[in-house]
Amino acid sequence: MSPEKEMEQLVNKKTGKEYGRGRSPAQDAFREFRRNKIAVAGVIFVTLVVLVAIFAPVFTPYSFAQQNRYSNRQKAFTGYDITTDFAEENCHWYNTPLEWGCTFYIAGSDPLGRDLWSRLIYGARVSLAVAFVASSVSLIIGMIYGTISGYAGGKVDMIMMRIVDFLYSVPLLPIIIMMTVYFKALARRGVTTGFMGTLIVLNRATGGLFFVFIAIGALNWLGMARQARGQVLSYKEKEFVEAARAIGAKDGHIMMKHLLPNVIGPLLIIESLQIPGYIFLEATLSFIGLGVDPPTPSWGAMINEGYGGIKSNPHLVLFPGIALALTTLAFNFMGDGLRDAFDARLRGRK
Amino acid sequence: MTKNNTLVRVEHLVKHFPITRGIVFQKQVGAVKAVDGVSFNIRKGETLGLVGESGCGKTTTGRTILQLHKPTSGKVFFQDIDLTEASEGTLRELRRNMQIIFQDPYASLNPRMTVGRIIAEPLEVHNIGSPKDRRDRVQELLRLVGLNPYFVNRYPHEFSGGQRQRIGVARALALEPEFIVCDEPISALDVSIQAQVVNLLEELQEEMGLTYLFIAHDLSMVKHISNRIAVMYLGKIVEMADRDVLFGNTLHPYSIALLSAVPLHNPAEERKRKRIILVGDVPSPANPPSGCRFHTRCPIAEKRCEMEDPEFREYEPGHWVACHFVEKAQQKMK
Amino acid sequence: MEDREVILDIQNLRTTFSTQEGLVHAVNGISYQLHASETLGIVGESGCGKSVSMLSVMRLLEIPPAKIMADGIYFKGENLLEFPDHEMRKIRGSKIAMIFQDPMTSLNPVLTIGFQIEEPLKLHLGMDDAAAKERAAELLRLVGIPDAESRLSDYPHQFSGGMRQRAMIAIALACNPTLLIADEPTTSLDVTIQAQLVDLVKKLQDDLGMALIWITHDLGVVAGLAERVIVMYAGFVVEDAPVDMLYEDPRHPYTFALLRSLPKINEERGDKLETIEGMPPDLVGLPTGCPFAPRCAFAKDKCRKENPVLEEISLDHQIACWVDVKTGELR
Amino acid sequence: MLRYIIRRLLYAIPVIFLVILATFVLVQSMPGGPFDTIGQRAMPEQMIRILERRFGLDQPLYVQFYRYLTNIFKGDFGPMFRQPAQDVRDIIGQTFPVSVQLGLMSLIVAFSLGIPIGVIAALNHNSIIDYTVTFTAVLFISIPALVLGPILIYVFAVNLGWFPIAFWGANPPFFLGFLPPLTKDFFAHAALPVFSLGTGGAAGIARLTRAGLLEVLSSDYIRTARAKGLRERTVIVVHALKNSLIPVVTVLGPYLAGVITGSFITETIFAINGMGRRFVNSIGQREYFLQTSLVLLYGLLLIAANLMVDIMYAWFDPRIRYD
Repeated sequence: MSPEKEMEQLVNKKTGKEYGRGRSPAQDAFREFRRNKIAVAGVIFVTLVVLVAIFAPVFTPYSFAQQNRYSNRQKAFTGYDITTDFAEENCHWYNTPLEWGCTFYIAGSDPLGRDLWSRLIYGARVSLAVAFVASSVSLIIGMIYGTISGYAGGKVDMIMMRIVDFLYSVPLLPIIIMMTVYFKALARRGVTTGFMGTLIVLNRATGGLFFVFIAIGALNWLGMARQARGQVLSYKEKEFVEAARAIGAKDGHIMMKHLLPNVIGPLLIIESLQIPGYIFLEATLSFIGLGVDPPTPSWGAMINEGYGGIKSNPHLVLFPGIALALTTLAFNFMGDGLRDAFDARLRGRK
Repeated sequence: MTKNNTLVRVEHLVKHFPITRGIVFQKQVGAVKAVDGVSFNIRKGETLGLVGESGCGKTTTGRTILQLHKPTSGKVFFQDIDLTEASEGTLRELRRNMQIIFQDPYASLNPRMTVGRIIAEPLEVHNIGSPKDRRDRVQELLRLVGLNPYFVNRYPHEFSGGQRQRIGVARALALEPEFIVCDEPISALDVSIQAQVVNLLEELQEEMGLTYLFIAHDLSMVKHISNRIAVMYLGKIVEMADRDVLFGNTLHPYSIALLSAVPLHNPAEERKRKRIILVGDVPSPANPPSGCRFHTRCPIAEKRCEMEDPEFREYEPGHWVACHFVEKAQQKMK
Repeated sequence: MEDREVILDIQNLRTTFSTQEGLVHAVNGISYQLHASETLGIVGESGCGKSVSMLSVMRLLEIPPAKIMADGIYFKGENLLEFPDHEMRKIRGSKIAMIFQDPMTSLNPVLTIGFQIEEPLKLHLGMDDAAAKERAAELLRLVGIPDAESRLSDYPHQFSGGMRQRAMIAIALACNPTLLIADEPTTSLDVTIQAQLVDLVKKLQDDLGMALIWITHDLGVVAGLAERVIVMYAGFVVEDAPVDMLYEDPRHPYTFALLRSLPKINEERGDKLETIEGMPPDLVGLPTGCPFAPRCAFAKDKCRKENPVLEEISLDHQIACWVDVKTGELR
Repeated sequence: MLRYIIRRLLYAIPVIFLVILATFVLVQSMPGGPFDTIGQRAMPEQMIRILERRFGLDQPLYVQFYRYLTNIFKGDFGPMFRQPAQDVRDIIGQTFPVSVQLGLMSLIVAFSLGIPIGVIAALNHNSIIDYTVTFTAVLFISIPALVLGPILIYVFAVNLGWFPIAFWGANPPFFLGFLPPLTKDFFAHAALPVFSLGTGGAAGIARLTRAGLLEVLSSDYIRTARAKGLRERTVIVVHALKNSLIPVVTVLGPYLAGVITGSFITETIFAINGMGRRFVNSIGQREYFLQTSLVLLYGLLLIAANLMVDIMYAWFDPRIRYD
């Protein structure tokens, strides 16, 4: 058969698909994903939030910590008798967005006269930082731990998994709360030297986020380690791994070329499904005062600040609440879409 | 059977998989005796067929020979080198000469690698040739196994089962091995495709002088492709002989029953012939019967079979069997 | 054969599935009749429509994505396709019973074997618990399971593959069906177990006098079992003949090639197997003309243009082909 | 099975011991002590010494720990420093039943809503009902109790005035130690918190049930059941449902843990006098014994919950064998 004729045969007449060039399972899955409109909407929303968070200064008229007042925006509130000062000017000292005459910006201001919109935008930074950093931390620790455990097998695997089992039967959230309290107490003491000191300095540099990362990471790598081990075990027994051993490939080669490429996809999807949980956890910690340090705005902390006055000023809770819910909703849709598209089992059934 | 034309020599090969149990600390409570003392030779250029029912240990035997499982005990000699004692490095070097083709055409190819990379991988691992050489070699191999070389950049899931099996063959051939373990290479394929793959394996053997250990449960295909056949039951070989001898003068009761269970493609003969229906199921290899392992299902078993494990002996030249009552089987079962 | 009553008459059955890739034409107009207590073998490779056609008869396909069309599927003279659901349920499991390929997954893992056998007894025969239990034990004994009474309370995972398939047979036989459809029941089992089951079904059929349709891809199994064999390819019946005729004198090129691709028991080593090159066609876009033409050694121009219909070429022997395999010329 | 339970309980002992030890050390090593201030002013050094001696805080840590451990077996969980009229046992006695009530009720809500909704969605696969359920489920999963709680309060308590705003109406005495008096007032107070804690779970369970049932419905044994001529309702209820709930049982463990330890937020928002709120309130304080004891209690609850899930698992799936 002449090469030209062979080439001609490579194009499927019906679909117009070129036979010569293959489409990988991942490419197939992405096509599937693109067809899922709601998941794509999730991705777009997340991307928007990311952009807004990165370019927060562009979108905000004030700094998140600046305390404004109606009559003189340049002058901070501190030292004023807030209530009387603004009662005289016939305006709430914090405004609802409906009272445009008094509004600093779209969303009004908080009890300390800080622009709520600016704080919401900067709050996105915290939630997204948690979403990406905490999930990376838990993914990396869990994946390394689980992969080693699964690949090593035998005694090593047994001991490593016993440790995970042990930690699973421990009420981690209360203990982590106590640990965060401990860190914060040390930080208040102004400890700056030694191991703890380094952590505390780092924490201050990140506006209190560092402890949040540690807490969330510590809570969540366990599940990831189990998942990673399970994935590695299922692939370790696959015949293509045996085939690689049969051609004389070394362990490192098998790990990098055969196990990780197959394992990392499912783990990324599992991790992406965890992100809403991390955002919740940060909000929870901030809500009980153990998250970011003031004045760094976090949606959880903002709900905490506002919920005492929910009767008169519900927007103080509502706005950060909606921001929180919308962002987690977008992450959920994205994660579900990824799972549906990449989970071969689900795909096969359609 | 002269020693110098023996390529693979297996001596008393044993592979037990431990069964562990426990919540906190696991302890071994038993073992699946997948392979339990198996000895045979494979001569250069021949095909040895290894048949048996599922769970009889035929697949484990193949993989343990290649040291993909570490044997519990016993020796495997390849070109007179003891593989069980060989160092990692030696073994890796020796793997160029012994390869394996797998049963499941779906699980045996990495779904995330293109066909080209799958076939080139053995060359990369052993650092053979420049990237250009490897690409040419991959094209050549694809042509050799009857696939269009333009398929190099496609992924396994874009191929049918038969085509995938050809890709697996091409990968095994990349290092130009002498010896290939064919681990049920056609069991998962459709009837009309099976013949294609079997023919391919035979042609390759003729062209390249390959030696095969052909593992299967389909007796008729094994008979077609093998020079000699070994029958396994519950981790042991019960009978081994040249194909025509084994089919013409079957000695072991299990082999007799197995042969009679294979349906013939001839209605008239199929209706006439006497069938031996074995009762019950194959016992669990974790808890094999005492004495002769076949005695629980054997139609001619006696007290002695329960007590005493029959020796695997050369009943007539080149015809090995493990049974106390070969003559009785001949009279009662045929 | 013709003096027996026709119990199943399938007329021009077509089944399609709508999928993302397009409309899959699984069964493309098959017709045949089955007589009382007859044993029919249906042979074909995976995807040839042999199972789908039987599931269509049982109306066990999910609609949509499946769509079943036929001029009629008559069971004892009544068109099953016109039955309302509740009437159809009365047929299933009592008049027509079915056993499936994979005994590992075909039994409910969380219900006892006893419960699963008793279910049709209570449903169709209105037995009470005690009677059903007694009959279930009897059925288990009938299919050759020792200690039947005590094994009733076992769960499927406590049974081996062969025993599970026996339990499936017990369920199918519970109401003395007129027709038993066995969908590759031995494919996933070992040969010695397969021999046990074929033997058992043959014996039960003799005793109970039911008709049997045995679906398989193994030409060997039906050789000793069936009276008549239907060969299917790409959703079409390509050959339909009494068993001896089919094996001695196959007239469709596909059957012809398939039988020759099998290793002969008395051949010499080194003989090449005859192969059928290529693969079965994609059921989404079936070619016009004969579906086997692209792989057929005898194919003529006419074969690629026109799809042959099933024709009787001699008494009881039907094929769907333009060519005479004996001469290699058009008939 | 019984041996398995006993072994698991024995295994729990070192876990609990280590948990108490870690918490005890952590709490005690925090900077500052329980008596640093009195009101806004610093406590005189001498007073601190006297108080510390009274509560045994001047002893070495291991002595204190030993005493705490032995006292636990006598039912004494240690003193409260700032509320000398009560000890930790009293606090637990007041708050524990309330938390259990909240947890159990939201669990019941989660399952009794989640399972039927999931089943309905699966049976109407790819219909408008299915899409609505799936979408609503994701929506509710995405709204944390932290947000849902205040919204519920604002809408139903503040604006509509249907329910009281806060203050759980469960007051002792309780029947059997934890059952509340079933008054109208109790349910009025309980409605919003239970709903806010239970809907997320209900949504998650609905999704799992739907996925599980869809998977089961396409399995071979369902085809077998249909081939027997069973009615569709029998097929679903007898053959499919139990199997499809196996994945739901699997998440029951983590979910229970979440309800037990995650009720901080709901209790705080609705001002419920439960363990979670008490724990959160004690964060700034140095109530060593209260904090350690609450963590201990959480640990025990977690172990009990996990064990219960294991037992249920074996009941749902006869293939599971513990030995």
